[in-house]
Amino acid sequence: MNVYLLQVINGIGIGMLYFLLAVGLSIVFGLLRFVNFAHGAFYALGAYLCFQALQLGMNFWVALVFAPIIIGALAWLTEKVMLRHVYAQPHEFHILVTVGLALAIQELIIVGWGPLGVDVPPPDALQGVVMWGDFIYPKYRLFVIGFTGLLAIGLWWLLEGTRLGSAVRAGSESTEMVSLLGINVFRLFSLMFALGAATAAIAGVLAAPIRGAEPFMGVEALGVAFIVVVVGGMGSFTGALVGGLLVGVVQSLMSTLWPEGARLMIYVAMAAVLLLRPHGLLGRG
Amino acid sequence: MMLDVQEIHGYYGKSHVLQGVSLAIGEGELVTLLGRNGAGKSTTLKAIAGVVQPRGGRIVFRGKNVAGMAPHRIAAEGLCLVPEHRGIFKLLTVEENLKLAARRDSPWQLQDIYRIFPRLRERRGNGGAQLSGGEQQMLAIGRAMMNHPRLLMLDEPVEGLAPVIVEEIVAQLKVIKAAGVPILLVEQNLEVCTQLADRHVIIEQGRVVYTGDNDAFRADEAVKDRYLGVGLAA
Amino acid sequence: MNTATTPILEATGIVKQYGKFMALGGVDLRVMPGTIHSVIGPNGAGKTTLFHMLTGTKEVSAGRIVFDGKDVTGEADYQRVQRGIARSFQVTSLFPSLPVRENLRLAALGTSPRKAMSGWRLPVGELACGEVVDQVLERLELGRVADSAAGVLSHGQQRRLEVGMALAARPRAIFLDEPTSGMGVDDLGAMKRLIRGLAADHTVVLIEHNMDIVMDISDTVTVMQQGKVLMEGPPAAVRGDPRVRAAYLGNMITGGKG
Amino acid sequence: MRYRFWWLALGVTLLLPLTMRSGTLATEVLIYAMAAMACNLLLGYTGLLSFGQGIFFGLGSYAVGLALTRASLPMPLALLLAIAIGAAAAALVGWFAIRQRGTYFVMLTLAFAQMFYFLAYTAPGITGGDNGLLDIPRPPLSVAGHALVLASPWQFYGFVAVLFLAVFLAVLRVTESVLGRTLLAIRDNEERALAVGYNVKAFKLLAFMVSGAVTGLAGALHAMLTGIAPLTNIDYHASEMILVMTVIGGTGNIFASVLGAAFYVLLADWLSTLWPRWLMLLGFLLIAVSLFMQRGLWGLGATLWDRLRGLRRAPVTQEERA
Amino acid sequence: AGEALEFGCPVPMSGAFAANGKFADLGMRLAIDQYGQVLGRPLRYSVLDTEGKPATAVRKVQELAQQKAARYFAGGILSSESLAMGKEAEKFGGVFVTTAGADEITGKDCNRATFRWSVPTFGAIERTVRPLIESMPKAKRWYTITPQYVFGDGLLSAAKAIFKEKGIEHVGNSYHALTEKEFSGYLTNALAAKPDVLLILNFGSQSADTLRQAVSFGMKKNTTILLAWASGLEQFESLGADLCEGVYFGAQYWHGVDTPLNRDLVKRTQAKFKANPNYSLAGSYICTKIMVDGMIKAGSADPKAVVAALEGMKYEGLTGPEEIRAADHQVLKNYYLLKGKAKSRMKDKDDYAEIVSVGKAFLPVEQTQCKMA
Ligand SMILES: Nc1ncnc2c1ncn2[C@@H]1O[C@H](COP(=O)(O)OP(=O)(O)OP(=O)(O)O)[C@@H](O)[C@H]1O
Ligand SMILES: Nc1ncnc2c1ncn2[C@@H]1O[C@H](COP(=O)(O)OP(=O)(O)OP(=O)(O)O)[C@@H](O)[C@H]1O
Ligand SMILES: CC(C)C[C@H](N)C(=O)O
Ligand SMILES: [Mg+2]
Ligand SMILES: [Mg+2]
Repeated sequence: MNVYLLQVINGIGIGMLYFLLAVGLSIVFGLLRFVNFAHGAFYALGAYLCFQALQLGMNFWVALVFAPIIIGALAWLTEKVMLRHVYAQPHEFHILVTVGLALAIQELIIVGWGPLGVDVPPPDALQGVVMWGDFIYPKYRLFVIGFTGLLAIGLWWLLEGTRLGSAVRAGSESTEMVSLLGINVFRLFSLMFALGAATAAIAGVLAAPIRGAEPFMGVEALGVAFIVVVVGGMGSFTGALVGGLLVGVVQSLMSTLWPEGARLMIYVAMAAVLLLRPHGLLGRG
Repeated sequence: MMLDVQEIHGYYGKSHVLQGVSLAIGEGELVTLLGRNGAGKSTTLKAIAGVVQPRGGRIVFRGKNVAGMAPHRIAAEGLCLVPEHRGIFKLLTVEENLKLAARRDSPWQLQDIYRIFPRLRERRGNGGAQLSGGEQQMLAIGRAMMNHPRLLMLDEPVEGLAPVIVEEIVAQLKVIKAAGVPILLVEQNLEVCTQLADRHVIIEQGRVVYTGDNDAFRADEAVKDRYLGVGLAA
Repeated sequence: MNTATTPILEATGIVKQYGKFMALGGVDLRVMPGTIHSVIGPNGAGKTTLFHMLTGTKEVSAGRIVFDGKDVTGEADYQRVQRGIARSFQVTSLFPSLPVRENLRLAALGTSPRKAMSGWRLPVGELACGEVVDQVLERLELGRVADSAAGVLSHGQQRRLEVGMALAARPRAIFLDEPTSGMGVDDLGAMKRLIRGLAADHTVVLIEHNMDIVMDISDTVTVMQQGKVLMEGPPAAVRGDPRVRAAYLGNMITGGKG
Repeated sequence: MRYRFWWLALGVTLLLPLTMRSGTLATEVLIYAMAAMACNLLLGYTGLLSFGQGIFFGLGSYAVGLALTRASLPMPLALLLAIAIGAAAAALVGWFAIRQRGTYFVMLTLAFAQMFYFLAYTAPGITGGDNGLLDIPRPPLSVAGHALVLASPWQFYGFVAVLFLAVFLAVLRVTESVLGRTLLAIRDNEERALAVGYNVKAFKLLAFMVSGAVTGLAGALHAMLTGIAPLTNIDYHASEMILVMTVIGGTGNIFASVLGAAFYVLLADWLSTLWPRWLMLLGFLLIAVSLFMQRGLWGLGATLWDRLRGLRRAPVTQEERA
Repeated sequence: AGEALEFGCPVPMSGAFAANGKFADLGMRLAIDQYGQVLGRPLRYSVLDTEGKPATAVRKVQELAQQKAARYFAGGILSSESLAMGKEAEKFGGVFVTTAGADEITGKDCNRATFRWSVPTFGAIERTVRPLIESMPKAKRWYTITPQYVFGDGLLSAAKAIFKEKGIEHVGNSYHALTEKEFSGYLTNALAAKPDVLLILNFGSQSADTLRQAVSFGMKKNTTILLAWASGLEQFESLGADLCEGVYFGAQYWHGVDTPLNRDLVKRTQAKFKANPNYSLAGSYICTKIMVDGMIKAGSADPKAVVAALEGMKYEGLTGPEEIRAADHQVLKNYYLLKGKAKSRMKDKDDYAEIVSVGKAFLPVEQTQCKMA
């Protein structure tokens, strides 16, 4: 099979992971107008919880279910005790508090699991590779594509199709007015922040067997997520999807066409998008 | 008494805006709150709705003291405020705006609102940002009605509305009133007030300086001149 | 009343498309210098949108705008200010955290923005625009609150400052979008006199729902409906016109009189 | 205009040598103070939250590095070059970023920060790539004939202190000027600023360039201080650090940024000797600041000061900002 | 006893290389405690957290030099830090010994103050690629994955030279950024080229990711994998035995090495930290030891004298007999080719690998571009 085709398929694989990384960020600051620099930390935490689960003799699937729940709960808590008190503040405080949170979590990870990375094997069922002709692809990565796809559908419905979704969008404009309609806006915000963190956690769990777990994986992931969101358009769910896939495929194709330029190409793509559509491909003005 | 406000005070930072406001509204009664610009009308409504924290005093609504409760809890009690600046959600379509406030038990459902304000049905797909001032006002009122108000507080609802629309809205307010929903109305337009109100309350410098029923108020030019300065109007 | 024959502002075939929705479907407007020209019409008729076009707040989809003999269609709002166009907004738009006086100073200096580009000169002397600011302050009776932040004024006070922002630019033509909306009845009279007074040295284009004011002080009234001009003429004619009554005025319960 | 802030700044430059043993550290404080001031000019006075200040800082370092090693320009020229590069880069980044507001703007500057980091990394020919530019000299300054040696840390401190005070005065003046006032207005309400005749984009761009220039100078001085222009001067963390300093200090006035920088640099230096996991402490500190010190160190100081004088204070007023 | 002799241990204690810093600290402590005092002066040392930032590193080295008159520094995990600190040490006339990787350290950026214990890229390739080729003559097709910066290019060009000489077909190379974590694209490429050997030229967590992902693409089956610049024990720990089984690793140091000094070091480390020494610990230990031995040899703590003494010094090192080449201050020592063991065959929890080949290989001084003032 043609290597470019392989790269496209592989790019989709990477892209879905990027999407999952970015979508939580997009939700949190598109809808809550809140820049969450701790997003990457939740992702790293997810990976480590996956590792921990295996250490404790549980299997990958348990981790996949519980890591997001635990981290979602954690995020819920942080939202209640910290973030809530800075919503009213200008952006710089959102940044300050979440940057602080990210630092704290990163260092806590080091204290808990050591500064060295750890390895996380994929679940036995997904060991090994599939082969069609000379198309060789890890089973596990195929699973990631499928699983993320389903997740995407679920999220989309939740955000665009439900009253909850519109309530949160409204809240991002005027918490006062939303509460005047008898809606507890703060609960909404906790909920959405927890949801964002949970998606990051899932991304972390899914990434662990591919990249292992490593205390600083969060920072790098955040960088990718930012690019994806900027390209796709902030606060736009489909934006995160398109952006993620675009970045993934570009990166993958470039590693055949012009490896030196793989990264550069992504930034160029970003610059191009911003030039033509300042709010990102699908961002609303 | 449906709503009984007793001696509430309100502050913005240090400035003491409400200096002991008391007023009461009975079942199915429509009371207007009048006063010059800056008298404290909006602040009074905000204090009742819990948006501005009232200090001291009590706010008894249907036998329950709601003073100091969170705005959403107060609203859930059925005490609905349509604020001065309408608070339309720009990121939501007209219909989403309405649905957001929807309450199953409300006598006014989506179709009722569209019947009352046909223009909203035409614009149902528009974002809130894409409405004219008047359309926004209609949406705000329609939304409040879907929220099942047990007492409605309107802050200058016909501000900036074309006369025909004003008439429509006045008519609607009458309907709402007829349905037994008491209304606390802040309004500059005396014509509208005297058409609707059972009683009038005038505040000045954050204090209630006059209370009287509609007929008495109609007759009493002195009061109007003194507190509302209508004399000045050409 | 001024009897010039060449309009100071001439807009022809103005079209504004919002997505598929047409807010303005080819509006023609000729405003004579030194007159008070009111634009009325039901909500959503397109009055504010028309203002956005004329003052350059938003771009036209089609049409041509000539101000004082120059084609300004392509110019942005901040450029049109230099030509002598100033406006107030229907929804109050001030510098809330700055003092009233500073709000007006900024508005006054806006007519020569290059001066404001100096990172060295302080806002004193000429750049303080003292006399203009003081004039406006006392014309709008805002002297008392001159030094408090605009954001803490009451709605009514803010509406007045809103008009002041336009005044401070000492424009040739001043566009007021519902200056009296939300004003106390006591202020109405004052505002009315104020606007009438403006006609002396400005051309005034006015959007207003308060018929009492419109009918009293306008030289010309343009009635809009659904993005088109329904009719135009002196107040009396407009008042009399059955179409207008049907479309708009109703039975005048809301004259705003006490 | 309020010279009292300048006196405070002067006080700091005199206090540091008296209280600190390391001239290098003291110099770093002043250098980051400049960077923070520049950041504050955007954040506090224009309402632009720039996450790309590291770009200008790093480019400043590279510029002076190249100028002194390859081109071996006289030092004042090299610094001017750094300033120019900083302003130019700011113009470029600004031109894109300024079309956006709020969160969008933050994201854009952040994206650019990553982009420039990557460019620097992929151009070893110019920047030395991962190794960075080495052997950046600290040539003596020839004033009126005789040469001023800047070899020792405290000598260089003196040089930087003079520049710092000059820059402080300049920035202070800008914030007090009509430009500064107009920027404040834009920060408050762009629509209105446009409607009264100001070309908002042009003004923002101007502010951005001033900020870029000052940051470029800071970066250049830092390169001369350490003798190297490493990749870490232009990476994401550089931007983050400058921003954090600024916010910690408080956006009320530019002296606040000096406090913020001093606090951050000294604290980090001290914490790192206590515990390898000191970043955790820093993290908690940042959280604490954003929860309990929302007007920054300056605000805290002001409040305490007033407490002493027994009067309480209303939320930020014009008075404090300018 | 005279006043204390100050040593500095400038290493990243925080940031991405915190792990290396942590062990480097232990290594120096071991050496300092072992000697206690030299020339009648007690030995002291302070750890300086470079945060992985060259600028910070330089600043803190400067400060220690000013305030505690410290002249002797051993550390620098990252090349960028080490290059910068070496220059700084030369400025104030100190001594700096490092284990960092970049060739410039004993190449075009060499200087009197700086010594480097670790084998440069040339040797690392010579002692891994060459023996591997010789051990599997049938493996003719090699594919390389290279981090795009000086360090990577050093390794790559050395490898290419050998390929040429041995008539190996270099079926492809993928450059990648220093921040890259996703290697599937490059691996897809590699797979398409059907190589016999996959040569991984990046280091640290990147080489871990590359290896992990290569294995997940099933490359272990019909491809031999060589990771030319592994960080040693800590890397095996983070990868786990299963991933490493059958994979070849190049290493500066291995605790299993059977030399007198290493046996001694292992004993001391076990006694003190209940663990085996890894590369960072051993490196920091030997770098410190070299300096102390230099002082003893010179009979003086004057940096100039010590540098002179170190130049050309021959001693029993961790890897056997080691020699400091006077011309470029490069330590001539062994480099190791290891092969990952199956879990079942591991004698103890650290017995991840067996030593396949050992040897020295260094560019002649003329080719190092090192010109000392
Ligand atoms: N957010 C605020 N912060 C500080 N002071 C305020 C604020 N809002 C209103 N005020 C002040 O409180 C007083 C009452 O304001 P309020 O809006 O209640 O008056 P009002 O009766 O509604 O006037 P209007 O008829 O113009 O709406 C005014 O003096 C106003 O300046
Ligand atoms: N940004 C927009 N996008 C789409 N449609 C818009 C937008 N702004 C206004 N409209 C539509 O254009 C029409 C005219 O709006 P405009 O604000 O000009 O009305 P108006 O005459 O000022 O009404 P009012 O007297 O209530 O202010 C309205 O139907 C409105 O829904
Ligand atoms: C494994 C490391 C010693 C490699 C070296 N630190 C470098 O940064 O290039
Ligand atoms: Mg009001
Ligand atoms: Mg309008």
